[in-house]
Amino acid sequence: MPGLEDLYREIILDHYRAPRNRGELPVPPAHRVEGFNPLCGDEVILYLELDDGVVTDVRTAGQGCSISQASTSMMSAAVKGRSVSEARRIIDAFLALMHTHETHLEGTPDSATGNGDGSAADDVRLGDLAALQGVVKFPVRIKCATLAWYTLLQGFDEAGA
Amino acid sequence: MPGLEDLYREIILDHYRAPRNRGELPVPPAHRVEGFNPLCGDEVILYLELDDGVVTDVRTAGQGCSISQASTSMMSAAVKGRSVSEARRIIDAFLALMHTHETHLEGTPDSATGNGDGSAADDVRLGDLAALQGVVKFPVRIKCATLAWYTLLQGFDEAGA
Amino acid sequence: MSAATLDVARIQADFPILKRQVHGKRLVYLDSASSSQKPIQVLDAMDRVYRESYANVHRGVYTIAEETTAAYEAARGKVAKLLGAASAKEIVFTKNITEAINLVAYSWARANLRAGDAIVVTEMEHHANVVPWHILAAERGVELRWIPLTPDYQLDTTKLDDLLDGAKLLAVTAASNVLGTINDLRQLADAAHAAGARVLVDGAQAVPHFPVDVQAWDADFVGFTAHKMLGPSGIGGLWARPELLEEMPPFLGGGEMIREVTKEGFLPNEVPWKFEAGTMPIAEAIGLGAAVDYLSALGLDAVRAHEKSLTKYALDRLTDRFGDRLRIDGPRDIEVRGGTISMVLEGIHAHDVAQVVDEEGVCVRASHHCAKPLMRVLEVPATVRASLYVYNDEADVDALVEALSKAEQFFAI
Amino acid sequence: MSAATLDVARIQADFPILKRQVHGKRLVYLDSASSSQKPIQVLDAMDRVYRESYANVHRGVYTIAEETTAAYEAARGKVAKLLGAASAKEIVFTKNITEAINLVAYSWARANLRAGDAIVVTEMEHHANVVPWHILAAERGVELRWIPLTPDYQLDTTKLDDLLDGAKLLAVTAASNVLGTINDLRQLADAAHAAGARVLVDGAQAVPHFPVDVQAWDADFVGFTAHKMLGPSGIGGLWARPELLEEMPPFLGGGEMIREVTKEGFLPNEVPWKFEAGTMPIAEAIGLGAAVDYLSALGLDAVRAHEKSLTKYALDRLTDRFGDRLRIDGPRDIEVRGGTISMVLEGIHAHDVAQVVDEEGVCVRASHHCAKPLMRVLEVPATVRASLYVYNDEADVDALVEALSKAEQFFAI
Ligand SMILES: Cc1ncc(COP(=O)(O)O)c(C=O)c1O
Ligand SMILES: Cc1ncc(COP(=O)(O)O)c(C=O)c1O
Repeated sequence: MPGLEDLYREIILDHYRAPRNRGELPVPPAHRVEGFNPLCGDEVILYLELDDGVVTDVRTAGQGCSISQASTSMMSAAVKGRSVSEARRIIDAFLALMHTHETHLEGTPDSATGNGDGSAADDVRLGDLAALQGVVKFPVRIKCATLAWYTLLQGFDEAGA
Repeated sequence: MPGLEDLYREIILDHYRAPRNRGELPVPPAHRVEGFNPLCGDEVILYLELDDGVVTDVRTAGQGCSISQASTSMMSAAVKGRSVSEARRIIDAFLALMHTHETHLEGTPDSATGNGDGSAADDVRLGDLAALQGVVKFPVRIKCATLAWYTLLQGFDEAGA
Repeated sequence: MSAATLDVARIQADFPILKRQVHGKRLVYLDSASSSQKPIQVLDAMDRVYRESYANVHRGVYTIAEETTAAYEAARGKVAKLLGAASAKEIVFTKNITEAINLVAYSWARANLRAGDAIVVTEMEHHANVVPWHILAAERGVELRWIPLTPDYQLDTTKLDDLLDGAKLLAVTAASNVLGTINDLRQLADAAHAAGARVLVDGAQAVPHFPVDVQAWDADFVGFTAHKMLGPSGIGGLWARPELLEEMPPFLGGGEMIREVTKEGFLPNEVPWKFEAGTMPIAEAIGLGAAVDYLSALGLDAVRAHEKSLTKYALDRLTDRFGDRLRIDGPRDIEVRGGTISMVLEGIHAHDVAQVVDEEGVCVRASHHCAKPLMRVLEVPATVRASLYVYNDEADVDALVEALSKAEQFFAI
Repeated sequence: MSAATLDVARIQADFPILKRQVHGKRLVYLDSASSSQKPIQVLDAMDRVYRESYANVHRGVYTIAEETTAAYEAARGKVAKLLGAASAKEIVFTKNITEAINLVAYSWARANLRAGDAIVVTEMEHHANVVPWHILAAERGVELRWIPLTPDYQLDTTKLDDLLDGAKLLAVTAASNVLGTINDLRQLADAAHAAGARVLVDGAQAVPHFPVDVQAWDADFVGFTAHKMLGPSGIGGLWARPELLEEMPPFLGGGEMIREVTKEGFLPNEVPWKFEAGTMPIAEAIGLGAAVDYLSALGLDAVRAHEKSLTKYALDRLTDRFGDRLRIDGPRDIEVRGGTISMVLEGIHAHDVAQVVDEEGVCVRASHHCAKPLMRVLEVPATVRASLYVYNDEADVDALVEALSKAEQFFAI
C-alpha cells in the first residue's frame, strides 16, 4: 500500500512499538500536563522536569494512535536535555512543518507559539522528526501528530518556563 | 388582467371602497378585540355588542389591504343581527372554504373552531361571502381574508359567548 | 407491514457518489451513522428550487414566493406523517437535531426546571443529548442521573424507578449511534410518565432506519436530523406535543417568529413558527421532504428488514474472520439492534485501522462517536464503526472484512 | 478601488431562474433584500459535494471526509478574507444571521449584562436585531434605548452620547433593509467604544452589496447571512474579535463543540468550533464559499458602483412617473443609500400593489419587512419594497414602473 508508506514510515512504527520515555515523574518537583484530541479521544500526559531553564527529564503517558504515540515519543527524545528556548525552537519548527497545509487552507498563517517566525524555524534541524512530514498529506492526522507538542507548549507556559 | 379578476371580484372592491359598519362602540357594554396579521402588519379591531346570545351590533376599525378590509366588512354584514351560534356556523363555513388549500397542504384537516365539521358547514349559505373564494388560489392572501374571522372567534371566546 | 426487501442495486444507482473511486478502489461507504449519502431525487429537488422557484418563504405575495412557501410547508407535512404526528404544526424545523435538543433545553427546560431537579440520561447518549443538559445543570444546579448498561449493551432498567424518582425529564436515544442498540421506548416513557417526568427522544438514529410513531412511543419531544436520513445537511427538527409547544417560551428571537414587535416588547407567532426565527433552511427543508418521499417509497419496514439481514451477515462474517481478535461493542441479538457496528481490533488503534481501510476505498469512522461517557464505560478511547444503510450490500461487508484483514497485517508486530 | 462596472447580461446568464416566466411574463426579481437568487457556480459547488465527495466534517479519517472537511474550512477562510478578518478562526458559522445575533445575546450578553444595564439599538433595526434584546431585556431587567431617525431617514446621532451613557452594547445595522440607508459605522463604533460599549453590526444588507472591513469599522461583532449574498439558504455566521470569542461561554451544546465530556461536565473545544454544535450546514458552507468567490470576482466596488447608478435611475424614473403619488421612504442621496427602495403608493395597500405587479412578472415585497418599530415611525402598516442587485438592470426598473402604473389603474376609484 504505497500511499500509506508516506504516513507510516518505519521510524514512526518503531517509536510506536517501542515508545521512548514512557512513565511518570513525581509531581512536584515535575510538572504534569494533559492534552486531548477532541476528534478521537486521544490523550497525552507529560511529566516535565525543568531545572534552570533546561528540560532535565520528560516522561509520557496516555493513549492514542500510532501517529500520536510515535510523535509523543519522538518529541520526548528531541527535547530531553535541551534548554527550554531550544525546545521552543524545535516546537516552532515542527509545528511549522505540520501546518504548511493548514496555513494554505486558511490563507492566514499564524505562529502558534508567538516565538520566532517561519524562516527562523527553518534553521532548526528536525532530524528523525522529519519522518512525520508524511502526515501533512493526511490533514485529519495532523492533530494526532501535533497533540504532544501543543501539550508541551502548554506545560512550559503553565510552568512559567 | 384575468388572473386578478378572480381575486378582486367587483363585490370585494365595493366592500373595500365602502366598508360597512366602520366605527367604534362604547366599551363596555361592547367587547373590543384586536387581530394582527404578522406577515404584513394588517390589523383588525372589532367592537361586538352581544345581547342574550345575539350579535346586536358590530363595528370595525383597523387597517389593511383590500382583501382584509373587504372581508372584515362582509363579515360584519354577515353576522350582525344573528345569534352567536348562527355566527359561529358562518365562521366555520367561511374558514372551511378558505382552508381547502391549507388542508390539502398539511394532509391533516383540523376544524379551527371545534364547532361542527366540514359537512355541516356546507349547509350554511355564504351568499356574497362566496366571492372571497378566489382568494384560495392566492395562499398568502388567505390570512388577509381570514383575519377578521379569527378575530371574531376570539371575541366570542373572550366574551364567553 | 410488507416483508418486501430492498432492490439494493436499483437504490445504488440513485446515489451518484457511489460511482466514485478512492485510491483506485470502488467507494464503500460505511459511515451512514455519521451522515448518509443523498439520492439524486433529493439533489434534484433542491436544485429545482433554486433554478425554478426560489424566494424567501412566508414573506412574499408574489408567485414564486407562494410556490416556495407551499413546498416548504409541504415538507413539514411529510415529516409529520413520517413520524406519526397528529398535525404538521407539531413539527419545528431547526438546523440539526443538536439545535432541536438545545431548543428544548433553553425553552422548555429553563421554564420548568429548578435547582434540585433531576434529569435522567443514559450511558449511551450522544453528546447532543448530554452537553445541553450539562450546561443547564451547571447553570441551574440540576442533577444529571445516568441509566447504566447491561453486559449485553442494553439499558439496565432494574433501578429505573429510583433514577426517575423526582426527575423532570428523561432524555434518551431511540437507537445508539455506537452500539447499535434499539431501546424499548414505550417501556421507558411509561416509567418516566409514572414518575411525572417528560420524555425527550433522540431520534437521530431511529427515524432513518425503522418505522417511528411518536404517539405509540408516547414521547413528549422527539428530535431528528435530515442528513442521516438521505436528506441534506443544514436541517433537522423537533416534534413535540402541541400543548408543550404552546406553553414553551420562544428561544431564538428574530423575524418570522413574531406576531408583533414594538419598542417595548414583542408577541410571539403561532406554533410552530414561534420557534423558527429568521430565514430558515428553505431548500434544505424541501430536500428533506424529498428524502422522506424516497424513504417512504422504499418503506421503513423494508429498510429495517434489509438492515437486519445485512447486519446479521456482517456480524457473522466478522466473527468468522477475526474471532476473539475483534471485539464488537453491541448486542448480538439482531432484534434489538440496528446496522451500526462498533469494533475494536486487538492492539490497533481505531485511527490506524480507519486509515488503512480507507486505502481500500472503505469509509469507516474511527472516533469516540461523540459519546465520550460511553467510551469510558467501554474502556476504550475510540472504536472503529461501520454502519449500514439502504445502499449497502453484502459486497460492501466483504470489502470491509478484507480491508480489516489488511489493517491487521500492516500493524502486525 | 476599480471603477469597473458589471457586465449584467453576462451575470444574468449565470442565474437559471431568470429564464423563468411568471404569468407569461419575464421574471423580474426585485426582492433580493429578502433573499437573493443563486448563480450556477454556487449550485454546482453544492451539487458537486453531494455527488463527489460528501461526508461529515471533522470526524472521519477517510479520504472523502478529509476532502469535505478541507472544503468546509476553506469556505471559512474565504468569508474571513471577504470581511477583512485577521484569521479564519474569527468566523463562526450559524444557520443564518438571526442565529448569529442570538448567539451573541445568549453567550456574550448573558455573561456580561446585568439588571440596569442598557443596550442601544436603532429605529431602523430588523427584528433579528431587536427581539433577541427584548428577550434578554425581559429576562434580565436590561433597558433598550433607541437611536431615532432624521427626517432624511438617517440615524440621528445628536443625542448619541446620552443614549450610550452607561450602555454595554450598541447593536446597529450596517444598512437598512427598508430605507436603504447605509450607516457610518466607524463614527458609531468610536462613540460606543468611548462610552465603554461593545458594537454589534448587523451586516445582512451590507456584506452582499459593498466592500466590508470589520477592522476598519472597528466593530466587535459582525453578522452575515449567505442567502442574501448569492449563497444558499441554511447558512450564515458571525465574525467576532478573537478575544471575545475566547471569553464567551458556549451556547449550543453537542457534538464537535467539545474537547472532553464526562458524566460530570464538559470542556469546550477551541474557537471557532466551540460555537459549532452538531453537524453543520456542510454543503451550504461550501456553497457560501462559492458565492464569496463569485462576488469577489465581480468585485464589491463594482457591485456598489452598479447599484448606485441603477438606484439613481430607479429613483428618477419613479419620481418622474408618479410624483407625489408615490412616497419613497429612504434617503435621496445616492452616497448614503443602497438599492433597497421602499414605497407607499397613495391610497393602495402594499399587498394589493404587490399582487398586481406580480401579474406582470415583477417580484416586490409588500410587508413590514421585519421592522415593525420602524413601520410605526413611518406611520404605515407596510410598504412596497423593490431591491436591486447584481443581476438587475434598467429594463427591470422599467418593468417595475410600468407594473406600478397598472396597479394604480386597477385600484383607481
Ligand atoms: C438587516 C437584516 N438583518 C437581519 C436579517 C435576518 O436575516 P436571516 O433571516 O437570514 O437571519 C435580515 C433579512 O431578513 C435583514 O435584512
Ligand atoms: C444519536 C445521535 N444523536 C444526535 C446526533 C447529532 O446529530 P446532528 O449532528 O445532526 O445534530 C447524532 C449524530 O451525530 C447521533 O448519532
